Amino acid sequence: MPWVVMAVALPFAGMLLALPLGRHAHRLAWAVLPSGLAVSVLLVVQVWRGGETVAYAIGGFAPPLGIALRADGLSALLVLTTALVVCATGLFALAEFRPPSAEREARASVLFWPLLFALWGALNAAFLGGDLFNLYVALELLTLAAVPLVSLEGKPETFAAALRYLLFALLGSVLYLVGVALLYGAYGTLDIALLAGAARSEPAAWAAGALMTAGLLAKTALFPLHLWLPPAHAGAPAAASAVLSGLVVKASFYLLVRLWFDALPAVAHPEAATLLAALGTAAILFGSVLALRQERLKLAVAYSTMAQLGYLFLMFPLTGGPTEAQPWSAGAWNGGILHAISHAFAKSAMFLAAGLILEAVGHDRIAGLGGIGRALPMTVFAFGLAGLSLMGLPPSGGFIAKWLLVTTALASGQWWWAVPMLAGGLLAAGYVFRVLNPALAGADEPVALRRPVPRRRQAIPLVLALLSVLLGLLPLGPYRLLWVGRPTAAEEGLG
Amino acid sequence: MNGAWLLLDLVLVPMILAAALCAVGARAQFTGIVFYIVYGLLLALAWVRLGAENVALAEAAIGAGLTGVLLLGALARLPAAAPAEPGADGSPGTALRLAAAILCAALALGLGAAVLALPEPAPGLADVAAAHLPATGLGNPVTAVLLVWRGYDTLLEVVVLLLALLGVWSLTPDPLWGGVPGPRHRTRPEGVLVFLGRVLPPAGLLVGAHVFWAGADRPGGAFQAGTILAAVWLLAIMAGLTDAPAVRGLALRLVLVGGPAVFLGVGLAGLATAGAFLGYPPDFVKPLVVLVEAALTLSIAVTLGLLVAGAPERPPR
Amino acid sequence: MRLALDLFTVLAVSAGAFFFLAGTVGLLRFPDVLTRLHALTKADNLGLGLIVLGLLPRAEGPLAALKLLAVWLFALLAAATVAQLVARVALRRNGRSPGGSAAG
Amino acid sequence: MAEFLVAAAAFLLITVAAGLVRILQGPTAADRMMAAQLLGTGGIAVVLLLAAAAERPAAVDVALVLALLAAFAAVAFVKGATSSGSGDPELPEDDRG
Amino acid sequence: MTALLPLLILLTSLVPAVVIFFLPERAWRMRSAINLAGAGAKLGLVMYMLDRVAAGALYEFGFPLVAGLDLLLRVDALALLFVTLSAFLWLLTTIFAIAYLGHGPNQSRFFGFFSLCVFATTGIALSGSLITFFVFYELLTLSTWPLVVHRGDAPSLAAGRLYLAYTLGGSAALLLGILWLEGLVGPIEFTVHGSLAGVDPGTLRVCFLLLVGGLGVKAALVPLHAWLPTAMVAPAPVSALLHAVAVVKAGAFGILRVVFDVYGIGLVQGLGLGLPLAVAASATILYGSLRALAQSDIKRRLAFSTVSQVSYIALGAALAGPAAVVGGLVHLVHQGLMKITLFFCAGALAETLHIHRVEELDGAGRRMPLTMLAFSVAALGMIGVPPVAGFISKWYLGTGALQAGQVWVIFVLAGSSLLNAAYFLPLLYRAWFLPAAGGAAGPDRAAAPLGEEAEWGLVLPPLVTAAAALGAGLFAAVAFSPLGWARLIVARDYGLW
Amino acid sequence: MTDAATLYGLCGAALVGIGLYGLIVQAPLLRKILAFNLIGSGVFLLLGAIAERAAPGRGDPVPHALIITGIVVALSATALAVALLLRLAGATGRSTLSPEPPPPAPGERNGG
Repeated sequence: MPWVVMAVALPFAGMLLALPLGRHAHRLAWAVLPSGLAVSVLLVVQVWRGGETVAYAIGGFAPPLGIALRADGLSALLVLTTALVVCATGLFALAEFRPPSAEREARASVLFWPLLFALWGALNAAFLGGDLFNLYVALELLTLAAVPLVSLEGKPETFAAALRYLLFALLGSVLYLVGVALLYGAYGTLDIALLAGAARSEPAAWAAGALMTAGLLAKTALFPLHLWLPPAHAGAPAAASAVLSGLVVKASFYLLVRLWFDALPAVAHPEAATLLAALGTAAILFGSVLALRQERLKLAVAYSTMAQLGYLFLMFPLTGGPTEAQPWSAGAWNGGILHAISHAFAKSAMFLAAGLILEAVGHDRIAGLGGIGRALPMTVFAFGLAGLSLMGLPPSGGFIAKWLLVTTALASGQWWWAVPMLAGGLLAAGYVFRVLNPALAGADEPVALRRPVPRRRQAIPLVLALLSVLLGLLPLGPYRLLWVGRPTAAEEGLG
Repeated sequence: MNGAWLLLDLVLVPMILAAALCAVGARAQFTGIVFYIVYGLLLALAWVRLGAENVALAEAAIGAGLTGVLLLGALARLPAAAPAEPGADGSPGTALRLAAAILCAALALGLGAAVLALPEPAPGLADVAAAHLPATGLGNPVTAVLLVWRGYDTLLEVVVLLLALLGVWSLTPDPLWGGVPGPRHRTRPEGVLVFLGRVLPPAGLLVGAHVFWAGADRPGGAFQAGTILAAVWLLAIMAGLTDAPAVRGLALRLVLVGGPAVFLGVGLAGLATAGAFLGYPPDFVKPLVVLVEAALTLSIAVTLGLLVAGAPERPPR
Repeated sequence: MRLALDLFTVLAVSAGAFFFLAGTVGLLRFPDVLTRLHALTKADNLGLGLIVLGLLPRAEGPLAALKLLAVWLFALLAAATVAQLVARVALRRNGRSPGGSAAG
Repeated sequence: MAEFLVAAAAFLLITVAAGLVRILQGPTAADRMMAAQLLGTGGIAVVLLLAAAAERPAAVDVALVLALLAAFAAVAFVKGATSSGSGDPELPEDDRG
Repeated sequence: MTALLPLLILLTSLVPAVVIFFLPERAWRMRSAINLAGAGAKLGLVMYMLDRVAAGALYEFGFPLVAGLDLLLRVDALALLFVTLSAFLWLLTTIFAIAYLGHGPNQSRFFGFFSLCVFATTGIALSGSLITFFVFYELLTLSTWPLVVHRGDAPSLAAGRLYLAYTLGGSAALLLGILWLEGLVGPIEFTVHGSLAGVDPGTLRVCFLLLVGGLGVKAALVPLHAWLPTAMVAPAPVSALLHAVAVVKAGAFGILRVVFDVYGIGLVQGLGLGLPLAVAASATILYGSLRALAQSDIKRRLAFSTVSQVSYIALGAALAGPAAVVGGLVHLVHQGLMKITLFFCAGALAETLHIHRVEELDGAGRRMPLTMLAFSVAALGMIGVPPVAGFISKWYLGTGALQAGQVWVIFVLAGSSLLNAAYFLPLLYRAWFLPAAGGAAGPDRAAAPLGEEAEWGLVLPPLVTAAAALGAGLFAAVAFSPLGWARLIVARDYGLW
Repeated sequence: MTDAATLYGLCGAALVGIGLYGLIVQAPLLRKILAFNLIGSGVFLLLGAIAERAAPGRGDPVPHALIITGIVVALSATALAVALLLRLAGATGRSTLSPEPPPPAPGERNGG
């Protein structure tokens, strides 16, 4: 069974089924979520066992005429991460998006499920696609699934956020498409593997690379193109925010990695990598400071996403370098990817926790959350655990990731990148503890819960947070998986 | 030969650019939209000029047709805004405009330079496609690309279309969920609009069928046909001859997902019959493609029509 | 025969182009909306008709010729109805733009 | 012959290009809409001429679609010009002025 | 199996932590039982290993995380010194805490983090490499914070914020230092006692500053100490934990590891880093004592006393002479025993007699004789009165200073002892020789078997630790005394004696 | 014929620039949406030129197929954007995104 295909086809089949099912759509979750997870696990096993990139020519037509799906370690890992986060979010959302009564169907509860499944399919399509244009379609799919989720609750202020998000995303994908056109014009193929062999350092490739990068940056919300992210991610329903912040922004980042490390390593210029990292650094500092200043929990978490995304971009100048300077192989590359994954778990946990708090208390003003730790201990604990990963403190996945990045920075003599990374960790501690501090406040500020939250729901963010922490204790598995089909540029560096 | 064509190009390209500039720069939004409609038409001409009839058909139906109607309809329903003064409504001041202009000019120039620097001879897949075309039994290489070689793209694309519709529906106010999109159109019973609404849809059906049927071997195909059908359907709705369907209907939803579902089903069946997802058994390429296209045409027509009709705004009947 | 047909095409197309030119001049020169409308619809439909006529001999077969005629018919239909409707809008509203945006 | 047809197409384009000026100048919305209509008809003629010149009969289908949908935008405009946005200018109560 | 022993020791506190988190609030007995079982099991394991390590055994357990990052647990003699202390004190603190908190709120959270804290401390003690040390060091920071803010009132929250700001800042410096060094020489293990030869001296000095600066926050080196007195708002068992068992000790222990095992004593001296560290430690000793003198709140006075006393450990390491090193090492244990006694007593006083300030101590000796007895022993030890343990430390430090030719240190020690006396003796005087101000206590108390004393759970632990402090001084010459063990470390592992 | 391809390619490049300018500078959202469509069609023209370069006279079918896919995707996005705009205008009366949007207040949930 070609698991690469099933990973894409299954969620879309779910989406197509969900619409006619109407008010019964939520029942479909019990079928689609576990089977999708199973497919992802099988894909990982297949890649792990095979030890090499799984390539699949769709329809039996090999590139350049046809489209290939490719699953190397990185894609498989991200597919699995996606499956875990989506499953957790789906289970979480079961309580939120079910029809209010047996006869009538309600808007949000009908639409959430097809949108979630489509988002899942789009993510998998983005992670597995081997064709640049196909990835464009996948990106659009992602956008069109994500934007309605932002405004699913129908609150007026989310319409503006969703629209802003949509415009940024559309601009991003159209810039990406310009690059795709130029690459086709220059090399007559859109297949990443074939391009890697053909691309040379020449004007068309430069222009394509620059435009695609700019477009993907807009979608990844890298500073200074971040304006859309906080209102969109903060305004969405918790389950949607979790997927948006944890996964969706990673897809465009992933494509950026694919573009630079797989398709166009010959075109990459060290200065461009430095520029990306400089923007990432600015995002870390700026986003963290903004997160510190937010009055509302969900906005703080959203700004933290902006900051955490910054770390990912440090991998561009830090990969490679003289191998004798680092005793391990491709430290920064692995570090960046691990960061993306642990952030996916941590951030979705945080948003789900924030959603529970909002649901239980009725507001999410940080100042008004005194004593919430007594009322929702598991949720606050999950928030704190996830915060651990964001701060990059041991023993979390975020720590290992940051450790790899900082060590590489120091070992390759680019110590200046290490300082903002560590500073970002401190700032993250600032905004995490700013929430935890009042949450642990004593009984003199009793919080009245509007409604009790069952432990079952509280457990979901906790599990996600634990995953992000466990990633720090057992990173060798993912680490070895990352080895499979790793691009040479990940070891030798860009440019 | 070349001289006349060059003359045409030298007229057409400036016109396109002028229309685009006016569409962006016109002071009134309405004017901008009219320019955009004209721009779509001119682009269709450009596609004919470039020998891309498949694209020209799509552009004629979508760019000059549906998009224009979409924008005009939106403008009519937006609250009357004060005449836009630069800076008054959050639009940037002169300095920013200048900076933006410089940035965009630089981008356009850079892009132009990249176009000029594209390698000679130009690489492409035309020959590869021509070599593989006979195996499909299809005559139209673009259809072969869309449904056979890059069928995966197209599958995702129809999902995009459906997803956009779900997105539009997601904007329904909660009490109206399951209701009917757009207003109920009223017309004078014997008026011009009704006449138009009576005459054009049958003709459109005919043209749509023709474009769909031609698609396998000559320019045309599911998207173009679907768009034409959607347009005449909308025309009939606007002429008050029929009403948009309620979003709640199961039949409607089945039609909507039918196209993508058939495509996905055929694709998955390909795993068994052709050994590959979205593969076709060698002797059945054309019939299967036509089957998929038929299902797609219907779904696309309904989806596009409802997309333009917008979110439900009347309670379900 | 072929020369004659070509000549016919040239004449008809030229005539059609002339009517388009006339329509445009009318569009630019005539004083108010309704007269401009008049000039326009009459002239360009005639122009298109002549061009279709001129191209008919070059059609590949009866079906293609029929298609050409259909094009003209559709265009006529559109022009006639649109002129009627737009004229009504123009008459009623004395030149105010729809959609809340001011003219200009 | 093809050259003539292409040249005629170019000439037609130049003539209808004047319509662009009318759209810009207005002054009324009806003017703009009608100018667009002129461009539409001209465009159809150009497509027919090009189809004949390049001997690509498929292009006639493009003209067919353009002609079929020529009234489409104008109907939307007319609809938008009525007071409810869904009426008919031929119905007396739908006068927005 | 024996390779897993270090892991087993860790688990004896990790497992209770995890289990307790999920216990319902009302499961008081169950929680206490698990706590005590864990602490007892740990003590037993430690005793067994003490015997084995003395005989020359070395336990190691490695766990690779990623290339270049192994979690490495090693039980050498120095590790065991610290682990024994924390295991022993953990047991007593647990008993004390169970009694102290009674049936207060949020106990599952409290004891969960409490055990986690000990888990982290054990990890610190057993760390075999610098990065492992860091992992547990951070874990300690995080698991202590909920304890500091346990009361949840405004001062606690403020103290928590200050604590985090200091310790996380210190961690960042520490991490930067670690990664910088490891970037130059690869993973640093504690086995080789210094492997940095060949690295540019300037870099080494900067890294030393980063490392010691980072560790100095927890070790409360002036001027990085401000969090410690503020954190006194936490419940008494937490203070005991912070000052004697875990946090401050972890910082001091880290400095020992850096000086002994990362740089090596020779390199530290060679780089000229010993003297500045000694000066910094001396300054802290004097400054802490002076500030303690000015405090009228008993717990704050004790806190500043900690600031002062912990720096003896760093001082010993910095002086580098064998005797001084022994003095520093042994003070790690001695200070722990004495200071925990003092905090236990302060907690008991506050809990039963509501005594918080120095002037309220009048007559406390007669009302709570057992508690005040323990308090007195520990206070005298702090001053350095023989035969209590503190005397031994100071003696060795003084000798070491002379060996190293740093005569001025003698004056520091003497001055410090005078100051210690100046701020402890008034307490004893008030408690024993002044009459109680507020008349007799309530009748219900007077009738209790212990008189006005607190319940057994609050009395027994300080008595035991006071006895231990006394014993450590009296039987210093025995092989398994703290002193004997410190000499074993210095002689066998570092070859100094 | 190659000249024509270059000409239309340059035209596409210019359209991208024009559209981007409109997207940045114009405040009314409807115009932004329109400008986005201009950029899109500029890219399609670019692709068309590339198709023409690759196979003068008959055109490379692959870019043509890509353009058709792109046109449909652009229309989908436009429709969603327009619907969002109408809903925004209906709910708040705004048809622009003011430069500093008030942060959304995820306050009282009023049920899915």
